[in-house]
Amino acid sequence: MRSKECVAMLLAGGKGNRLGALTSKLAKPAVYFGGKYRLIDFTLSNCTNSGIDTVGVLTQYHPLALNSYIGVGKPWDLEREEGGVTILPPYIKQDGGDWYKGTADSIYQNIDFIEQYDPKYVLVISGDHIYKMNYELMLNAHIQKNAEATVAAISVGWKDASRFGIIDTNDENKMISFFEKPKNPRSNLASMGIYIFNWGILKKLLISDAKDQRSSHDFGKDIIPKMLENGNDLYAYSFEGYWRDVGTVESLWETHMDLLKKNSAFDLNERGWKVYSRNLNQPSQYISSKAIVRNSLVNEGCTVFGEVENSVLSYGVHIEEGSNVKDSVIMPNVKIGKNVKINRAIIGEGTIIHDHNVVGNLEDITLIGHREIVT
Amino acid sequence: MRSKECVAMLLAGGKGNRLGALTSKLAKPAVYFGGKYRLIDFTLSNCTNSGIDTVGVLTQYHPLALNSYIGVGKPWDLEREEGGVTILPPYIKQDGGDWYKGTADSIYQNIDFIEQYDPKYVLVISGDHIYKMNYELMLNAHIQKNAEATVAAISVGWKDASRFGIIDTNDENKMISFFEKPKNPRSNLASMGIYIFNWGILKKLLISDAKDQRSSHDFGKDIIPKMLENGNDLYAYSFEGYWRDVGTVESLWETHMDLLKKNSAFDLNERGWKVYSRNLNQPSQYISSKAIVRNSLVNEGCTVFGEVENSVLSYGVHIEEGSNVKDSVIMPNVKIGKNVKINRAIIGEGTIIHDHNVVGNLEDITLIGHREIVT
Amino acid sequence: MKNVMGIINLVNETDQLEELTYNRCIASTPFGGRYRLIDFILSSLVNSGVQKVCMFTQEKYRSLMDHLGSGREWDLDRKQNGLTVLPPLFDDPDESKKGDLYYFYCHRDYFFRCNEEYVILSKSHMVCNIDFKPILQFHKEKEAQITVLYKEDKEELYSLTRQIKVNADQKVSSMQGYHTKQQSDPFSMEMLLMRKELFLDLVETSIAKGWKDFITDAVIKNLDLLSVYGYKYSGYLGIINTVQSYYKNSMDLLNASLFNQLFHQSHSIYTKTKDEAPAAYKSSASVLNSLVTNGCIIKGTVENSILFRGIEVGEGARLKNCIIMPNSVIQQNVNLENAILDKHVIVNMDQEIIGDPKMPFVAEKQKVI
Amino acid sequence: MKNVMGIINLVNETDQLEELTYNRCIASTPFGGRYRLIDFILSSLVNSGVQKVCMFTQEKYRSLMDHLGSGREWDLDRKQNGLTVLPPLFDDPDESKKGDLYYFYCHRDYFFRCNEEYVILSKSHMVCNIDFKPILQFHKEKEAQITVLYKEDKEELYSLTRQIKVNADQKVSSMQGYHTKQQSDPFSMEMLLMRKELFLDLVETSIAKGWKDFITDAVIKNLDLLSVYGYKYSGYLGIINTVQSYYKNSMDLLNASLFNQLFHQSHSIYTKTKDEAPAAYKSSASVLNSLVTNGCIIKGTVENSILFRGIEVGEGARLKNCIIMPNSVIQQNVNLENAILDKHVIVNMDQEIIGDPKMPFVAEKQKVI
Repeated sequence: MRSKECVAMLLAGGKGNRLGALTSKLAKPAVYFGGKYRLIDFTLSNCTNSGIDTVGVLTQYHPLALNSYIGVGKPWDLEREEGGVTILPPYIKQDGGDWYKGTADSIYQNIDFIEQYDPKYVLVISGDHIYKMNYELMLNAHIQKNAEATVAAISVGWKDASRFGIIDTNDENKMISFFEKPKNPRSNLASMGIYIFNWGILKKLLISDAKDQRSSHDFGKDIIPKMLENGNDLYAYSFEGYWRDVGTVESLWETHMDLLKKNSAFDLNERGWKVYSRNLNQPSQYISSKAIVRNSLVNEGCTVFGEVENSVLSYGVHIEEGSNVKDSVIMPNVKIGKNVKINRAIIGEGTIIHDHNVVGNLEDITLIGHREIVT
Repeated sequence: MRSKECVAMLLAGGKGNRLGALTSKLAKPAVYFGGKYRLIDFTLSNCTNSGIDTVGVLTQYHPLALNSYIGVGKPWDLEREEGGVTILPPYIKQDGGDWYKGTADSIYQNIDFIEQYDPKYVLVISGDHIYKMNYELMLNAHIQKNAEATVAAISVGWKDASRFGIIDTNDENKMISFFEKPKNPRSNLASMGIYIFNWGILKKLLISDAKDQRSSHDFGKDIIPKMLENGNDLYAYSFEGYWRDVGTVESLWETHMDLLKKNSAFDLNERGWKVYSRNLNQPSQYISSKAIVRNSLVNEGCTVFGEVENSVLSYGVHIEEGSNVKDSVIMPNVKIGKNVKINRAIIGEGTIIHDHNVVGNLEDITLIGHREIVT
Repeated sequence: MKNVMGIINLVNETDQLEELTYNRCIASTPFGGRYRLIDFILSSLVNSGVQKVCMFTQEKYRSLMDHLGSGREWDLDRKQNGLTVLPPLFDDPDESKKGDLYYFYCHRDYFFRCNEEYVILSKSHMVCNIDFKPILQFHKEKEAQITVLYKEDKEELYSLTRQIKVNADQKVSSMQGYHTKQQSDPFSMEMLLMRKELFLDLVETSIAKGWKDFITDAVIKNLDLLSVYGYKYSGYLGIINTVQSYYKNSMDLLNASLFNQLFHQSHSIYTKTKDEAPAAYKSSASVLNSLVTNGCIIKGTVENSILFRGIEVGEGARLKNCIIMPNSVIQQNVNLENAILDKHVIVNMDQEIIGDPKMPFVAEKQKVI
Repeated sequence: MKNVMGIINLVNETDQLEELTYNRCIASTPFGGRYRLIDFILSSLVNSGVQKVCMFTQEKYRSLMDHLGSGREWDLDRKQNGLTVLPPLFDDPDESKKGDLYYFYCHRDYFFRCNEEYVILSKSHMVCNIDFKPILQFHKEKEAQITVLYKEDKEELYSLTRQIKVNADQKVSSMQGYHTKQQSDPFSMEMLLMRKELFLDLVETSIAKGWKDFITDAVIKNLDLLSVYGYKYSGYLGIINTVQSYYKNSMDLLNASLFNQLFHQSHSIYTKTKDEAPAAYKSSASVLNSLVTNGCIIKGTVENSILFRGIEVGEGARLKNCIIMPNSVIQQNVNLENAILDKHVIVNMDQEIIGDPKMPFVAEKQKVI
């Protein structure tokens, strides 16, 4: 086995409780996004586009769809003879089994996996963020600063700052303090949950953290604060592009609406930065002579007889005559009957909405789960 | 998703305690066999050669090597657009996670996986047996008998019968009784742990078994006896080829020695029944002008300067001058120094044996684990 | 269908597709928004349960090879069975004049190594989504030696077909040469089911007689000696071997019911997939009665048209009755009617091209207008 | 090495391999028990970190395509980068007489689309396991325009090579045509590193001058104008372009230290793998100083020989100084010395063939003796 400079560990085990019905039997990174993708596509494509070819994916919550989806990583060009994608579920050892107790614990339990590649650096990323980031540039900054850990950070609005891990740095981007969800944030520089560690140091920390009964075994809550305490050299890496954590129904909807904005900050058609996903065999979309489709993203396999405005349609969506879909996100294989009105809603995979229904209102985002039938 | 007539569920979660050091950090189905293979290759190749293209592999004990090895099943021609191989680890659901508590429980927890394919039949097999069997013929017998379950069975010596699940049948192969490891066996027809069930019936049984607090959730101990009790139509399917359960160090060694017998009952070179495995990039084996190799199987990547007799060498084994390896099984990348004598031994992967050592005796089979150094 | 193998014969396919096939064979001609013609027969075979397919190629097959790759998309990338391409074995181009029989004959070793009992012989220019299982059933019931698929169609086809006469007992009494179809006579779909043994026998004896073409010679000249039955196919069928038939059959897909017959059956048509974003309809877009594929960015007006993947339609541009192949660019205020643009064509701003509705304007690959 | 792409040029390779290349190109000639010649340069490039390789093919490349498949075994089956085969773009065989420069020229569009800064140009007949990283380093340090790899070898090579003269400051002062090497002069490995821009420049200007061959014309005729440096390679090298050199270099592999130099480095040589059981040495087998590959079943005596995969050696058979390619069968009591058998050859019982040690007996593919 050739050694790898940097191995990525992708955290994909989260339950995603705040996505409600969308994640009742589905891992959050497998949630559909943007008419064609699943959330994890963005992070995996970042790896590919950054030249990172060894990715461990840590799963434990309802992983069936996610595991089948990822396979050996072919769609993301991550099917490699050495390295590539490896799914890492919790497992039983000689002395019994443990579920992953936290983000840090999941890496701790897979030290053997990482050691196979004898890497200098480990990149820790999450499978539920929407962004395009060249991790190679971050790694270069990490190396140049001679850092022991580097945390990617983005400026957020001051009013939102207390929802994030907030980083305070000196002029050279060196971290002075880090507070998880502070009531009175000292800065508006938020951690994006993307870390590069020197593997030698991280390994030691993980082993000692695993023994620490009081630890919650979390990178943000435990590992980073311990490193600051120990006087390790931590740096922030400022990121200035589009980045969203789609952890709630509202943010999932808003991020979709961002895609539809004129001159959207997030371009799915960017040449040189493809977002890869598993392709399905669906025919071209059929837009009938009575349909109106405006300011929308529509995937293959859709048949549209009604009106679609400012919305995103995943594959296999069927919309009959007289219906109107506005400001909404429609997931795969949803069937919408005649004279249905849908407004500001997210409709889960395979749901059927019969004729004359009205879904959604102007106040909130309405969520209908997977495989429901609205009669 | 097209429906599949028959889905195979391959049990690969066992600890294999009786293989000692070989399985201290390795799932039993991943143990090396026959100089080139891992145990699971034989069962996976059986699936391919029987035309079964959908296989769920149930893992939970130290699965890293096994999962990486299986990948998406390319080496076994099981990388398919629909179906193919899927690794099924235990996982966390909305209400928490459960490890697999028994063979039946592992299938129960993956009912969703099976339901995707809407199969008529489910084939249950194990990943640690050495045999060649056309499951299609067994399925044909199952269908022809109009059975609800069929159990593959083989005649064993009467003295061994009490180590197996013993089946008593009538003239038409219908099962009358089944006793797990009986003290006084009624017949010498042993269950091979290979089952075909009608999925509809099995599903109901699994659901009720899961609720049964007293059940050990095992096919042999619980499901088959319950079916007999319920009056279901169970049939035995007689198998007459070579079959070995390599559960102990002794049986692992003996099965290797069987391969070396003149007119061996188990032919690895059989045209029309290839045993597939993941191939490694190793050069041809180099046999020096001082070497003697007789009645042995040798894999690519070996370099032999000493004597090898009646032994099996896996890839990358190096044997120096003056050494003698007899009646032994040498696993990958073992390095054997000069003037070493090895007799009736199994040497684990990556172990190094320095000059002048003597390993093994005429009484027992000597086992040296993986990555040891014998100085 | 495990004992049936598919043979796709691309040798001497009747080709009047003109500009569209200057640099490719019929089999690799783009069709229906995201497919190539080969996808239809290949998917039909796979969906019917055929696990082994061989393909006889003749010329201009480089883009076809690119498209097929390892056969993975059709689930034919296998160690056992799968897709095998059998190119001409001879170097002398004169030998190719000997016809498809000679191609088959040169590769007879390949067939000897196959265990399948039956073969389905077909060409690539039939657009359809067929289940062959009932045809095998029919073949066995009739105890036929050869079963030929045929179709009756009242509409004008604009394509070249082979007329066929089928008796009341479904026996084939005559088959003709290729002609432009005018009447509502039944015509052959050029798909034949027979035992592999008979196929090889016919190849060998026909070669010995100096014959060239499997259907024209080996089948038609032996029609009296063989029991040849006709199986009437009633699903969607497009026959593509002239520019006019290409255009008409493409436009037919804009009829939702025909579109559904072809694509929204229980079995999909497989093709090579690309990584393209969902189609983006901008606020100025107006799209009516059209097929649109991923990677398109539409700002203009599109009517009765088929857009392959990655097409840009600029603001103020108008497309009507057009077929635009992958990665072409229609700039602002272009007006295009009754046109077929091959791949990578660029139509500069303000251009206007109006083709004839019967004989559309065709732009070759990579043309800049 | 992300900014370096590999170009493997199979056009007009000097080929005196006779029977061994009647139906294949040099690049796909089996070598070393389980490889084909192409594997060595391809693995060297990949192991050096090159992620994009293109290959110019000329003729007899069908078996090469089978071998390479999607490039998966070399980890070159990629969406981004990976392996691209660039076949001749012209149909007129006369145009191929224009030389490799014309092949490069026809595909210049391909290079324009590549972002890499450097190219490594090579052929396929060099057996080696090279790390190109230090060569790029050398190229930059010398501020060379072109770096040519060369080697000095005291032994007789039996192959055709191009002599090269390198000054004390490592500048190349002359390069000759192909000759059988007799003396210990340094010779070119026909591997060149340069900026892609310079490569394309040389192609374009040389075509304009009516030149044909990249090295003979574009490099050698410009030797005064360009700063060409020589990098001396000291690892294992086999040059295979005559039957004699094929035989000698094969036999050299039976020297354990040369074998280890080529194969047991930190980097593997990749090849297409097959599903064969481990080699079976039966109780009557006697094997000395030989390379043996999986799938072999040995009952006889094998000495100083190379057995590719799937060879059967019957009881009482004796092989000495032989090279036996895949799936050949040596029946009982055959006596074979100094012979090369191509794939699928069968030698019937009791036959005896003794070739000349300098000019071995060669049996063509599928021959029955």
